[in-house]
Amino acid sequence: MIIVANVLVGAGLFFLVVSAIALLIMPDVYTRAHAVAKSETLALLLLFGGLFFRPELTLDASGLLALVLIFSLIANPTAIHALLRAASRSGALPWTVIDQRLADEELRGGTS
Amino acid sequence: MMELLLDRYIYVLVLVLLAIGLYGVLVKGDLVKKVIGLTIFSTAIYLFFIEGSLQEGGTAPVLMPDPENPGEFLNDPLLYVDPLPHLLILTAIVVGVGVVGVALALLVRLYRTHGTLDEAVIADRLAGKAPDIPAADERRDAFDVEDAGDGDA
Amino acid sequence: MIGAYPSVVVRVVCALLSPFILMFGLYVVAHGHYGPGGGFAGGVFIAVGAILPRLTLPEELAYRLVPPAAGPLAGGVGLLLFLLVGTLPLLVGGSFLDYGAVEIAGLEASRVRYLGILVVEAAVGLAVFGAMVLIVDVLTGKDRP
Amino acid sequence: MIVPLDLVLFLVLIVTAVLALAVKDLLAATALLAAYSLFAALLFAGVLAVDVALVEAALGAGLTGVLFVIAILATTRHSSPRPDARRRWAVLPLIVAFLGLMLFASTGLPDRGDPDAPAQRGVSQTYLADSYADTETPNVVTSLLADYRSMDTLGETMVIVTAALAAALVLIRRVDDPSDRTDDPRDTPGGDADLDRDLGPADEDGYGGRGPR
Repeated sequence: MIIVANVLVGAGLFFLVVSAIALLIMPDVYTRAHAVAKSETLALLLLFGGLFFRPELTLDASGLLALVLIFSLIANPTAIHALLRAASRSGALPWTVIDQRLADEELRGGTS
Repeated sequence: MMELLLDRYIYVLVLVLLAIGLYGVLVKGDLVKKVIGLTIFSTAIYLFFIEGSLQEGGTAPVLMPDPENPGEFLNDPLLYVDPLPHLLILTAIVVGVGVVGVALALLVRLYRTHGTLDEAVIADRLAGKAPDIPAADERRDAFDVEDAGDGDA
Repeated sequence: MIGAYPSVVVRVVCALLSPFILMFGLYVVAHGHYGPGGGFAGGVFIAVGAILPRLTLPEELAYRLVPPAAGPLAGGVGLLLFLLVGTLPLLVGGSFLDYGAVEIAGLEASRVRYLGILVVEAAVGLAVFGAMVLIVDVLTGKDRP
Repeated sequence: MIVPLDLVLFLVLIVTAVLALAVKDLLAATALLAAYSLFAALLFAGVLAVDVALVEAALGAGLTGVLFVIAILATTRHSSPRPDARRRWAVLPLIVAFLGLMLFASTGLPDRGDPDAPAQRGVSQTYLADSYADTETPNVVTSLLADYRSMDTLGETMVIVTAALAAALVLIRRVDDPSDRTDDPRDTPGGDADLDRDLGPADEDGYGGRGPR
């Protein structure tokens, strides 16, 4: 029981770390939100799933936990949708490969 | 000296927060920034009070059931942190939000009559030094809502 | 700034969530005796449940859920309820806000104080709800007839 | 060992406070202020003030942000910097003096978490010991709020309702008030029928506010 809980919580923490890294290394707001939305929702699911298996959890506490999980799973993607929509409307352009290539060429031209 | 700092470092940090809030209230020229500084200042005060309520070895001030005789609760004061600052800060937070609401209402009112939130400009205008009120299209510079589409519904 | 949010996802989710937020606020008000919560926190949650439709749904729909008159009305009713509960012990010879002085047949004094706390929490929750909704209504400029 | 986490949270708190005062975009400042309140709520929960943490998370991080965003939408998004060097140099010594005075005063305060501090030996011991016998309420904060110190709560409730009414008094206006120079589009009838409420560009020389859908 406790092994299952620990494995699930560990997996959830792993995905949280992955989303944090993605937040740092991704080039623009869309890719960042894409990475964070998915991995963080999954991490939430795994974390709460792990907490359900903790032996010290009473019945009504696990009910509250399930409610929190359901509402987080609904609200998290919605919030990211609204955020990205606002970003798009306020003119944030998506990063493209051409940008990267141009930047590379400029860098190469500058150094050689 | 080091001993003292290790025991009291929380006071130093709270004081730094207080200084930041005070700086925002006194120096910033923008009125919204002043309200933000006020919020930071008051939150630092809440933190100071709550840190003062901490008691080594205590838990949250919700009485725990007595394991020996069911139906009774453990009421030894040494088991719990001090609940009185919690009450005071609980009400202070709500009143603080009321204060922020009044301040923002005053800001909106000032903006409607003066067209700016710059404290120096408003003070000059009230003193009669800068009588001109900017034209209407200068006022809503940030939100070009005129040609807005109807979204992606 | 009130009106329908132009994204259908946000509209639907907010419309679905707001009744649950209201219900959670009521739970927090009623559960204040046994855990964290009480009038202030519960009142804020109920106010959030009323403010969320105002920010996302079409105006008439949001106002059908919580009309704009609810703000000042709830604030006044909450304050009045608090004062009434406070004055009740005065009539039977107790002091102001001392609920234990009221004698209800079959109930001990501690039980009466328990009930008094419940009523006072509900009154505080109503007042906070009304105040927050009124502030938001006034700031969005939709309070005038 | 809770102390290092405490320290880290406090440092994050200081950084967010500085950033909230430093950024030019007021909406970003509001978001940073909400983050600041959320970290403060975490700190409250860390020192076992659960009621305060709940209220701070709901009010400080939630509703205050909503109020700020509504006010910024009704006014302007750009902070007007107006760097006033003279005032800054007049105020900074004041703040330093304030800090020094408070640091000096804080040496007289008891240690953190000291069970023998004078505040711990006061009336709250009586409240904790008698709460269940008097009111059948396990949550001592609630019984304090609504029973032992209900006069205080009555005053606070009155203050909140009065604050809301004061905000209404400031902003409610007559339709034919000539002193009201309002010409923003929200006040013209029918002007906001299909108003798209997304915000304009954060900087004037950005992409012109029309990104790809």
